[in-house]
Amino acid sequence: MDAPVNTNLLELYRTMRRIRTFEERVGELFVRGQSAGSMLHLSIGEESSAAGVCAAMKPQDTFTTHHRGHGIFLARGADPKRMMAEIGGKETGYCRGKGGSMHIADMALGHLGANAIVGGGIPAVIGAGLSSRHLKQDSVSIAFFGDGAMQQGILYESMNMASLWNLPVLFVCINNQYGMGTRIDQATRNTAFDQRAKAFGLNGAVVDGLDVEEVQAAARWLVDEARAGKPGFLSVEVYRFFGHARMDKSPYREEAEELEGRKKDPVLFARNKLIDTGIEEERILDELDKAIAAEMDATIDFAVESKAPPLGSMFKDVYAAGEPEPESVRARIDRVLARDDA
Amino acid sequence: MDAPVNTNLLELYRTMRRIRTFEERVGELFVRGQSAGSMLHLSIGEESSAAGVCAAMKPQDTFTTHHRGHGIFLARGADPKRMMAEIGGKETGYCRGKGGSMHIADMALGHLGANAIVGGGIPAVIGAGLSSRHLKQDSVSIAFFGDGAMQQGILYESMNMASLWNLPVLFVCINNQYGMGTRIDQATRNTAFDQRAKAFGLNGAVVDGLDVEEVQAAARWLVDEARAGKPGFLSVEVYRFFGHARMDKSPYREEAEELEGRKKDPVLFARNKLIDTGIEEERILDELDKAIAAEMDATIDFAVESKAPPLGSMFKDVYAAGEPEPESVRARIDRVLARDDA
Amino acid sequence: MMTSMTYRDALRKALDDAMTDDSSIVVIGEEVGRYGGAYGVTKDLIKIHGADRLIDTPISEPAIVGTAVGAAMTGLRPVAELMYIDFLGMTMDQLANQAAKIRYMFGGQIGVPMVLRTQGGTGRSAGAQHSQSLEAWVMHTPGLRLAMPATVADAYHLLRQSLTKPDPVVFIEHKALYTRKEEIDLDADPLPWGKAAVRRQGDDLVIVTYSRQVFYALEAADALARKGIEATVIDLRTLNPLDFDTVREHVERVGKAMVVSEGVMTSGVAAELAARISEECFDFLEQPVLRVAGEDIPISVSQELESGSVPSARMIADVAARMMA
Amino acid sequence: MMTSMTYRDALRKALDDAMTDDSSIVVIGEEVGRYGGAYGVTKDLIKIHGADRLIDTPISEPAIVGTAVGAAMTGLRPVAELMYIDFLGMTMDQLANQAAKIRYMFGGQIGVPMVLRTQGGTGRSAGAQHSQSLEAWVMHTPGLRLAMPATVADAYHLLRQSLTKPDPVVFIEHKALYTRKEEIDLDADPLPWGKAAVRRQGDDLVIVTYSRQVFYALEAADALARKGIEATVIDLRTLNPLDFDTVREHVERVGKAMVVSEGVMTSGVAAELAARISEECFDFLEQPVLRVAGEDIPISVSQELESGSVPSARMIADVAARMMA
Ligand SMILES: Cc1ncc(C[n+]2csc(CCOP(=O)(O)OP(=O)(O)O)c2C)c(N)n1
Ligand SMILES: Cc1ncc(C[n+]2csc(CCOP(=O)(O)OP(=O)(O)O)c2C)c(N)n1
Ligand SMILES: [Mg+2]
Ligand SMILES: [Mg+2]
Repeated sequence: MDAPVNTNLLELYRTMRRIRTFEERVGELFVRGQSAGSMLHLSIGEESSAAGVCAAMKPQDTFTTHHRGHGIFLARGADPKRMMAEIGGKETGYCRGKGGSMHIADMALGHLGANAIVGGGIPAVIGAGLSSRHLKQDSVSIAFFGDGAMQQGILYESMNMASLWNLPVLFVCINNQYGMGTRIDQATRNTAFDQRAKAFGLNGAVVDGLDVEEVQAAARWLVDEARAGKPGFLSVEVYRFFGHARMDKSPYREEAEELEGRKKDPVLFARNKLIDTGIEEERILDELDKAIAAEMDATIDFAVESKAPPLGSMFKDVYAAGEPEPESVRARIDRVLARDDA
Repeated sequence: MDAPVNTNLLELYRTMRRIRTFEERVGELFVRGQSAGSMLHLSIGEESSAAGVCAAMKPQDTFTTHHRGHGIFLARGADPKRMMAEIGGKETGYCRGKGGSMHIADMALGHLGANAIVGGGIPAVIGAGLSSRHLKQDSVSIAFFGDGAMQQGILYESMNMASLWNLPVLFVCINNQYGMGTRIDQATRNTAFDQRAKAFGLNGAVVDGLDVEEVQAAARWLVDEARAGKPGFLSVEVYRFFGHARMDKSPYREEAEELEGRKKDPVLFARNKLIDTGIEEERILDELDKAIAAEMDATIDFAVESKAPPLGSMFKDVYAAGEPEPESVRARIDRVLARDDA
Repeated sequence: MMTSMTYRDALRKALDDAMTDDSSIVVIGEEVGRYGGAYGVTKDLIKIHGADRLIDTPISEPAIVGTAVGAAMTGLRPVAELMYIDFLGMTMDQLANQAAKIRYMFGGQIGVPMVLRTQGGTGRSAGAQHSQSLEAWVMHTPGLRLAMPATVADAYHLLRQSLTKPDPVVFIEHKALYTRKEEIDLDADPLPWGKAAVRRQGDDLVIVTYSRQVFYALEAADALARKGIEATVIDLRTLNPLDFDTVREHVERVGKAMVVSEGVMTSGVAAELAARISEECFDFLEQPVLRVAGEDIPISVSQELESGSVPSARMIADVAARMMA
Repeated sequence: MMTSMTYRDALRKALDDAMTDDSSIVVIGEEVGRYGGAYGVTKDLIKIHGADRLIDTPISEPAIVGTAVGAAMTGLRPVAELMYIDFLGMTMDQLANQAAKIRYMFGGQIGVPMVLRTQGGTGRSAGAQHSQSLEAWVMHTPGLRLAMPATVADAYHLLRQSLTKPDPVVFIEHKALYTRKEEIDLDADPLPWGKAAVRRQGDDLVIVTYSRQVFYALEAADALARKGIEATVIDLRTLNPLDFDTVREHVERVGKAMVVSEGVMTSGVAAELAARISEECFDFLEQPVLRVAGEDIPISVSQELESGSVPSARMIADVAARMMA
């Protein structure tokens, strides 16, 4: 055990456990047919990337995520009830039920938005980096994305700009080894992704996601450097425990591989480390876990009991309030037919 | 003089001189107001990249170019008359006057097309590489582009595919130090571009474009490797002698820099080398140059005397012959008004 | 011989049969091989035709389309798959500036015989970035053919026909139709490419539509029939070429027309159809051509909001009934 | 005070004045700084406002637009410049899936107050990939405003107004207008945002158009006047919002309408305008609304073919005269 023992490991564990449990509840919501949307992507197995990186962020920092971003948002301090409501497509959700799991966002926490376009949220951090400098916000902006986005060209355009302009920006690849059914070595030849970042002049690191403290340490270095004007890239190596989306049974990978992969469990690893190093007793952790389970159970009830957005809200927020609004098809037809009658 | 003395240097010189002289004539055509199009990009100063790389190609090989591709096409064996006619927007041109300088192509010589979109022609070589393998064409496909395209994401997507699929493909960056008014170090931080290619698993090299034989040697290695299934990348370092387009006087760069840059003249360098190493006498080279001048003078006459495409050709070749064609706006209106009259 | 088949299976069979007949066909896209396609259209084709012809790609949409362009120019007949039409925005340069213009710009030297298969539309509460109907962008691009099958038979035949065309075809499936099953006779002669199908004939109103809205229009027509209103329903099948002759013939006969499209109303396909009918059938129209189309808003993930954003059988029937009032 | 100014200088002045008034405005794009813009619109602004606010970018269109989106969400008011509208195809994902939908998807939490400045159209024989008029793609995307100035005064005022809007505005200049000079009074009150301008009033025919075609329409109207035909010419100025009330008022008054757009005819802006007029003014129309628009073909580099591919004053006048015959 030569990873640095950090007194905040308990906090990191708590964050990871909350993510794990939340995601399990999201799966339940889906199975009960109460989530909005046919696609739900769970971050089970990847908790260390979310917890480790977010622990290195400051309140003023901003970020974008990919479609598998529940964990990151929770680690950043999201209210799991409002998250679950949004995933359920309810009015009480972060986006009033219009966005859902793949389009969750919260300006208060600097969450510039999840994205259903692989790579789509990456360049926004360049803009946020410009704002940070121009408006003296002292903020770092982080783009979180999957290994699949490593093959999207816009990532390299963004890396190049960050490097060229010395922006306070960090690119974080959560390398869970798969993009849908495609194992990473079926998508690219050289998976030492930090080489790409370095070739563009960024700081770059690859870290094993088993130990959240190592993730945090790497992130801290890179975030601090970014804040000082040297942007960076971090790839966190984890394993996607389950299917791509909730319904995917991963027929394209061997069970043996999955069993092996799931051994790389950052939540369990942190738990054992807490116990082994004497930071916390198992009994206390059991209680913590139970409290989290209860907290997360309540999110389902909240989501289920919340109201769906009213049909009329459909025409709201296409443009800012007070600006010319779209006319509904029905209203137009009514108008035309009424004239016709007249 | 420790570059390998190659007996085909004379041939390479001839190619480069033809390019230089052709481009000078293109400039004249433009000044005379007889070129089609407001944009004309000359490759003066870059002749070694065209001559060196094309000398490493086999007849079955294919390629795409950027907007500054006259030299490459000439080095590949194009008929300068048909080129000049195309640049003049004439019916006798390679594309019947519809394409012009930026959209010249010739399937007979494997020229899959120049492109007015920076980076736009790059991914086509991936497809050509697939065809080569699938149809056993034993061909290599080469994408030529400028340093500006090094910041277009599609290049990295393409490199990744080439590497992943072991395609017979080569990426050639003609690094003339500028993208319009932007010096390369104002567009990117790390100009050791081969590092990017290597990070994606390709062979990579950077070569000084002063000596065409060095370009050819590097290209030969990379083309041979590509043919054997290991794709590569080559950056040829040259200097853009004149403005971005014919009308650009490059106010954004110092005259001192230009004078220094133009010392890096691959045509002059090869000429001196031919004389210094005793391969050819100056007198003979003078005659060769004169013959080339005469050949290229004739291209202008050919272009100027050729006919513009007939107006009716406008509706041709949107789709293949025999397929449903677009109706002209006038024809439709005639039809509608005729019915109306009836 | 009559068989019962889903839209998905008909598409799969079209690819399978075409690949058997033409060894130059390769399929290029994300998850098209081992996974069998995000919507299962290429399921197990890799076992039949091999990994050399069902080429799983990285997530690089611009380069996927560009690869297809290059392959099509050099002897292959690629089928590029875009998992969602919503990703078109990443690829419009390769599609509209390259694929669509190459034959023309190069003076007719060469064509780009590729098919871009993709799927669009609402119906799976997939949210704003996975539910769009962007066919108007394609229809507005000269050089691109555009096929949008509604029926199972058309899923098969239009795809087979697309795979013989000398020019790029954008082939848009509808995500809500994959599981739709129909009795069909695949041996029967198909309608020619570029010909609209009159799915129902009636003398009171013509409904011109395509893709999933064909079924909504037919459902609406049934409801209208119960009120004594008889509608003609025209399924355009391909938007380029557009069989306006069939539309004209029926609109002139009937004198009333409605166009239906799931795409956003403004500047969309419905606008083109309405403009064209209004222009060409002016003297025969008793009423304005009405557009029933997608609202001018993004699609919500919420199911109610999603289905409220696009035409429904009920809305078509309502509007039609009011046109006849 | 009346001054004489070119379209280019009016745009430049609008940027300059707006940047002086609002320190959150930054310009991001290729060659916008040191070079002063490919068409000279930002010339020397870097000397006034500094390199921090006139940000020269690498050639990375998707990331340029994405950068503007992120900047707009975090407190800046970016003006992203796309050197040619033809590059829109590389950026439609960032524009249509991100910029246009963010306010909606996120439930109204935040907007994207950015301006995408670009230029389009024919007139410089710039070939198939540098001469397009792609405004229809934008107009078909809910969430994007769309301004297309024709006059020098509008170049100034519409850009100033765009730079106060809470939502993304696509601002399309016409490459053939940059050198156009007009006498204007920049201190006079501008028309409100979203209001069409009636550039000429006549009782025989209404021509609805925008951007460069406004001048062709006016030229045609002059020619028509010599034959005793008086046309109303409406300059839409913004396509979103669309001031249909003004169009309706005049079409109903006059009973005959033509729409003119440089964009490709099929499924283009002219289709939307024609459909809408046909639908809403049905009872007032004496004739079909005719579309005079770009041909359904790519643009050639050859000057004759290029100018033959899009409407001209002569063609407008011809068609108008025949409508009146
Ligand atoms: C541009 C784009 N292409 C394809 C998809 C379909 N898709 C959704 S998630 C996904 C895999 C992404 O893999 P990765 O980036 O590794 O993220 P992970 O799902 O593993 O978290 C794909 C192909 C998409 N949503 N967007
Ligand atoms: C996608 C795209 N962006 C911008 C342009 C405008 N443009 C034409 S050439 C050029 C510079 C290209 O530089 P480089 O790639 O180095 O080629 P060079 O001109 O130096 O040969 C630019 C920005 C374009 N044609 N296409
Ligand atoms: Mg992954
Ligand atoms: Mg260059």
